[in-house]
Amino acid sequence: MAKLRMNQAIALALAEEMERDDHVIVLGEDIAEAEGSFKTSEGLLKRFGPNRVRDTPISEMGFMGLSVGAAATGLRPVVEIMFIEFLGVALDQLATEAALMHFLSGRKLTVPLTVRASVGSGLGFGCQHSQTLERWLLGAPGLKVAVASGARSAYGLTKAAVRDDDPVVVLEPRPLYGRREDFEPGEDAVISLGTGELLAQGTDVTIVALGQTVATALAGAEEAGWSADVIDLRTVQPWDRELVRASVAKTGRLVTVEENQFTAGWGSDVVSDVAANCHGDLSAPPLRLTAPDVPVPYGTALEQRYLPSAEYLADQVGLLLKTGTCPRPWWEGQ
Amino acid sequence: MAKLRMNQAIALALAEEMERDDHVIVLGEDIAEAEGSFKTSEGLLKRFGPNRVRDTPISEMGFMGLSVGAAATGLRPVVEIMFIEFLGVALDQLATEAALMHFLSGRKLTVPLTVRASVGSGLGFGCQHSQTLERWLLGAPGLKVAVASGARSAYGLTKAAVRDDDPVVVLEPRPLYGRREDFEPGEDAVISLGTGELLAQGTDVTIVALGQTVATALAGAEEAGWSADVIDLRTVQPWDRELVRASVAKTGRLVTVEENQFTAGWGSDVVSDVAANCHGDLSAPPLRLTAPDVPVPYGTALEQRYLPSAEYLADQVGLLLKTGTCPRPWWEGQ
Amino acid sequence: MSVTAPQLQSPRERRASLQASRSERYARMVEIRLMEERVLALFGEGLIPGTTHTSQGQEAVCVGIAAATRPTDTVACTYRGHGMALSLGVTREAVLGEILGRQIGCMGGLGGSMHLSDPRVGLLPTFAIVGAGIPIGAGAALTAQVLGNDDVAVSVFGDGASNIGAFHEGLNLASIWKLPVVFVCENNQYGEYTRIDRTTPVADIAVRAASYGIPGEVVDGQDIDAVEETVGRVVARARRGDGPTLVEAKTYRYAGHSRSDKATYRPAGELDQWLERDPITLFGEKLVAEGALDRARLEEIKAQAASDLERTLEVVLASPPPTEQQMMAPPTATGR
Amino acid sequence: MSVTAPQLQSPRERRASLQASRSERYARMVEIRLMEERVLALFGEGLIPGTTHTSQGQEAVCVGIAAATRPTDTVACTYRGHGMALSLGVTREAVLGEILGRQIGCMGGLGGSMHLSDPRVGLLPTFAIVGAGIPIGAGAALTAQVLGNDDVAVSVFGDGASNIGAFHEGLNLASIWKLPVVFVCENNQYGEYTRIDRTTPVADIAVRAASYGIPGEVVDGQDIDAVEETVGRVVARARRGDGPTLVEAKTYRYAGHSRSDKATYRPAGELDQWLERDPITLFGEKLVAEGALDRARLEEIKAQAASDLERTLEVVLASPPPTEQQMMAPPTATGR
Ligand SMILES: Cc1ncc(C[n+]2csc(CCOP(=O)(O)OP(=O)(O)O)c2C)c(N)n1
Ligand SMILES: Cc1ncc(C[n+]2csc(CCOP(=O)(O)OP(=O)(O)O)c2C)c(N)n1
Ligand SMILES: [Mg+2]
Ligand SMILES: [Mg+2]
Repeated sequence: MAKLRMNQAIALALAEEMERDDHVIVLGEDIAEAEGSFKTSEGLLKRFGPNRVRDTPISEMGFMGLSVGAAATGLRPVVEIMFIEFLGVALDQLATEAALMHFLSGRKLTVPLTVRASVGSGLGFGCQHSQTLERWLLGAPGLKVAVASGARSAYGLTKAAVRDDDPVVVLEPRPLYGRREDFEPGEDAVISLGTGELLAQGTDVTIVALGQTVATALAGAEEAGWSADVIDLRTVQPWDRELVRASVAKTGRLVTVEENQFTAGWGSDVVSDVAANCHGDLSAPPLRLTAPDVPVPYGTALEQRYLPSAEYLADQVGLLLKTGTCPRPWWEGQ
Repeated sequence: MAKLRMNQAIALALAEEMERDDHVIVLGEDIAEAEGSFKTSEGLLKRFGPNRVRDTPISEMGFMGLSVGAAATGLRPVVEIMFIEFLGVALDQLATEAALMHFLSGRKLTVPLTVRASVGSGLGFGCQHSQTLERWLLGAPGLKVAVASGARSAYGLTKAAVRDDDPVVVLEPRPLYGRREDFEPGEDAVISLGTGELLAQGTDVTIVALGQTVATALAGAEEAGWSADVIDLRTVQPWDRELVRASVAKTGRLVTVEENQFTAGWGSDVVSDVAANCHGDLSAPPLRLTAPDVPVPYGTALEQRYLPSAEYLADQVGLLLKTGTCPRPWWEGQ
Repeated sequence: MSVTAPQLQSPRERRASLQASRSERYARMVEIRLMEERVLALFGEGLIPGTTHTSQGQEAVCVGIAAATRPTDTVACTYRGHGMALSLGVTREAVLGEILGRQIGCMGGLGGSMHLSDPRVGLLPTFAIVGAGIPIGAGAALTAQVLGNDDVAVSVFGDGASNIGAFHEGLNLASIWKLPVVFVCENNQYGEYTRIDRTTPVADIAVRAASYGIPGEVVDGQDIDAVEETVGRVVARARRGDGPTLVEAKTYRYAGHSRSDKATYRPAGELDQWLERDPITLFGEKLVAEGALDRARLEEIKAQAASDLERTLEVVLASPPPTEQQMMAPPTATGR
Repeated sequence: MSVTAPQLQSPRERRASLQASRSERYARMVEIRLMEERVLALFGEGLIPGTTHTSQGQEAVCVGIAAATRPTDTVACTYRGHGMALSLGVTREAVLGEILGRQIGCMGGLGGSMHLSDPRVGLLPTFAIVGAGIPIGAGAALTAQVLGNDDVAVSVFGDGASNIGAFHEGLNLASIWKLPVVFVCENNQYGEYTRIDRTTPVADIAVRAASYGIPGEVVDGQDIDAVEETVGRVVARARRGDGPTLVEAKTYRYAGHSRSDKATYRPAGELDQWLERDPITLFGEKLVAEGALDRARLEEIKAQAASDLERTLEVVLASPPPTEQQMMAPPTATGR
């Protein structure tokens, strides 16, 4: 067992995969000498040298493109995008080139590319450095998207991503980098991409969470007067439809807890699948708990108001159970 | 009344708005001398001159950025992105800069920017020139997204976009450029952004369509043994929740017809809203009709198989009504 | 006679006084220096959320640009923009208030350290995405060109930003359209923790101007007069309709990249070398040599700036953080 | 004795024969010319979906590059890639079949005219997004560098692409890492319907190499020997580990930008001027002058190419379009 911070778990996963396969390289801004803005590549330069661990210029389109080309010709690059927003200058290379290259090569080339990016709010970085933005990637055929919810899943997802023969994006919620979790590293900790995890079992409601909101969901469910299946989706593309449907078939109720704004969050896709496939099972309407449709505010106090909290979750689910209808979100009470 | 092709309707709307307000400029690749790859700026250079009608280099990030800056300082630029996929090299300027600039200026600056882009399949352009990709923009606070379904709505949405004080993206389905529609141009044809339109009325089901699929929905509903409210959503962000909910309250059933792939299409958000807000009204599960989760194929024959057709719509809705459950999509029968 | 009482001045007045008076420029540089040092201290005390990027050592560049332009000109600059905002005339309360996330801040405390702005003195919201402001600044020049007025725009960015696509596209567009824009690269030798020579294969970023058929100039960024002269000259060129210029100001940031960065990646002695050419000291000595000010006056200015800063901080700390209602205001101008 | 029976050759063999024999290069140029003309005709007949971009007039560039590289090298090129694919050795059936959307095409007819590829001869799927292939090609060079072999990569793109951000970032990265990559700009004077000088403020794109501290060379793109010599020399330089080069090949596309474009935007007489330096005629004359081939042989080669093309077309037209099942295969390698 190891008690690691999430950034240490990521660095460990990268080191192990680099050790295991010398085609794995890592690159990004300030990831080599400085060991990453969030210290997620600690020790890698020293251990694997500058040929495989490279600091890049501020050229996301360029080094993402290089990585796509390297992946298609034999390497397994791991690219760091420091904040997910910076994908806005590199999206073409990921969503249009990397995602489609296997298909476009007549299925002859593979693109074993891993893209890591920090995401999320809670540290007070302001509206352009606090989003999760998985929505930019959802629906892109050819692309997989995973989201870590702590050291253990970050470790398991990172290793799975590096080993996967397709482009995989692993999103890392920033506030979790410094948080420790006890877990057993090693082969058994590798997570099968596309599978969610049932973290708590209950009878009243299925709560589906992702990334940072997994802790919110667990905390909200803990003290409540109801009991819940709590699912860490782990991979948001493709996502574990079977696990969610099976749980809803049992509980009859679905709640998603999302860090993103309300409109068109990943939870809409989950709700829409469940609405179509579990219609007869649903004893209450599906409920999405999200942030409001405004930019992420600066400052950690308002940010906490902005994000769905464990208390809010407990209250909203309580209302759902009591009334059998969706309670209005807090901002509509205004 | 005028019987115009959609590209003519767009050129007319632009010309009228340029006439009305000399702060309106248009720019993009080959839009001036060549009058647009799809002839959507016919006559503009001749009429308004090279100061206001500008051919750009192949620099989407650059000219989108210029337009954001111009919009923030007093102009009303209309930018053409020839194929929506090219936004992949310019997304930062639209989704992160333009969308947030009003907010970031302490609400002092406005960004009256219009971005026009051609979208969609049906002309055989292959997988990187055939997507709709509105999903890249959904959920971005500060951004409005409209989709034309023919000459009339293209005209009305384009004029509304140019007049709007916020960044608005107007998506234009390519196969419709050459199609004629009779309508009355002028002030009354301007569409209020955010409002959908009820194009047909019925009792059995609410069909929500967007862009190209509006014609599919109308055609599918015409000969069927059931009757439908057919809604052209027109603006997909923000979308007309009231109109859709009211219709579903009446019909008890919801079907979305989407050109995009299945996962995380705009219809998921519509379904999710309806599932939450019309739970008691729904006499059948909501159904999404989309393309499958694979890249758009080359060639018009397979493309027709790929897209939801009017016949498919008629059949699927028929099954929904008959069985009270969601029929499986055609590709799951395989 | 006190130097000024800037807290009573409007942004436009602050700008005008800076443009009119060399001693005011000196005072502004001091104001920036003290504010930045205080910002770092406040960050250490936990009073600043997230991150903050300070510009000690680079004061001559921003004050020089402000002196060489007018408030109807537009400036696009970066997250390292506290100094630029103060230079252009934004009040200390608006700047420090925003950094501290208070309602008195220029965007009500909802934006933060990376997002300062004031349209009244031409400052676009400072850009947190590297390179984004380069074409956006040029867009303001497009407005001037289309409307036929003689305003210009200045796009300010770092050395690291010269490796991003938006730089290339922005300069090329400005050149072919002969836009009235000046591109100022603040080459402070580092992009985050990485020395410029590890990411950029040319010694002078100014040589990249040749790719766009425009003039490129290198200027001593520690000499405010040189910055003002160079920027003023190429701004005048742009105003005349003769097109854009790329100016590279060689400078140095004394502090780390952001928040608590101690900048241990810098070679020993490098900071000391730059400190020998401190822009405030250089300018102060020059003013004394010219007989414009005496040493006592320099000290007075510093004392005044220090006490002004204390007063500003008091005012700012008395201002509340933004409310939930302010956060919930729609992000669109139309409210939809 | 027939020239070759290329339909029987594998892509590797087609590549080897081209590299070994000057007359085979001539034959390949003729093959490309005839194929492109036929493609335009087929487009006119409605047999080609969507759009197609042909390269008549530019044959010396692609054949020259193929001659100067080896099949383990990687080539990233554009939607205007039919000629490059044929040059590198991809079979006529695979190329024409893909353009016509048939199962015999190199990606089974699901990709189309803009997306040709064959990893066996180093051709990455050709790029439909302007500039995208520039850094991706450099990525193949990164692979060679990391693995320590001496393969090189060639990124081929148009004049218009030199104004996009990916060009800037790709060349800069290649320079600082000294990657074994050669950037070849096919300057055919137009980006779509717009002359290069209206979008690009420098007469030679090659001068942009200076921004990245790498050599830039201009070569006559109508002279295959010049192309082969120049590309060969800088490929050798890259193979030695001496880093990237930017090569600008001045050339011309005889046809319009795509599909039915009649190129009426070109000044009268321009096409005729370029036709006077037709790369196939020039090379043919040279081979005759050298005594390598006689005129009759040139005609034989053309006749052979024409009949080969007819046979290819028959084979391709007999191949069905892809099936629904083929379309539905998962786009991922892992099937998830
Ligand atoms: C597109 C993008 N990539 C990366 C970053 C993270 N980042 C913020 S500042 C910075 C360094 C910028 O260096 P430079 O341009 O020299 O400006 P300086 O900070 O030195 O003023 C980086 C990499 C960003 N904000 N945007
Ligand atoms: C990012 C992007 N913008 C625009 C286009 C549309 N487009 C396709 S080809 C082309 C012209 C390219 O010109 P050039 O680079 O000179 O290559 P050429 O076609 O002349 O070979 C354009 C604008 C595109 N495919 N990708
Ligand atoms: Mg710097
Ligand atoms: Mg060209």
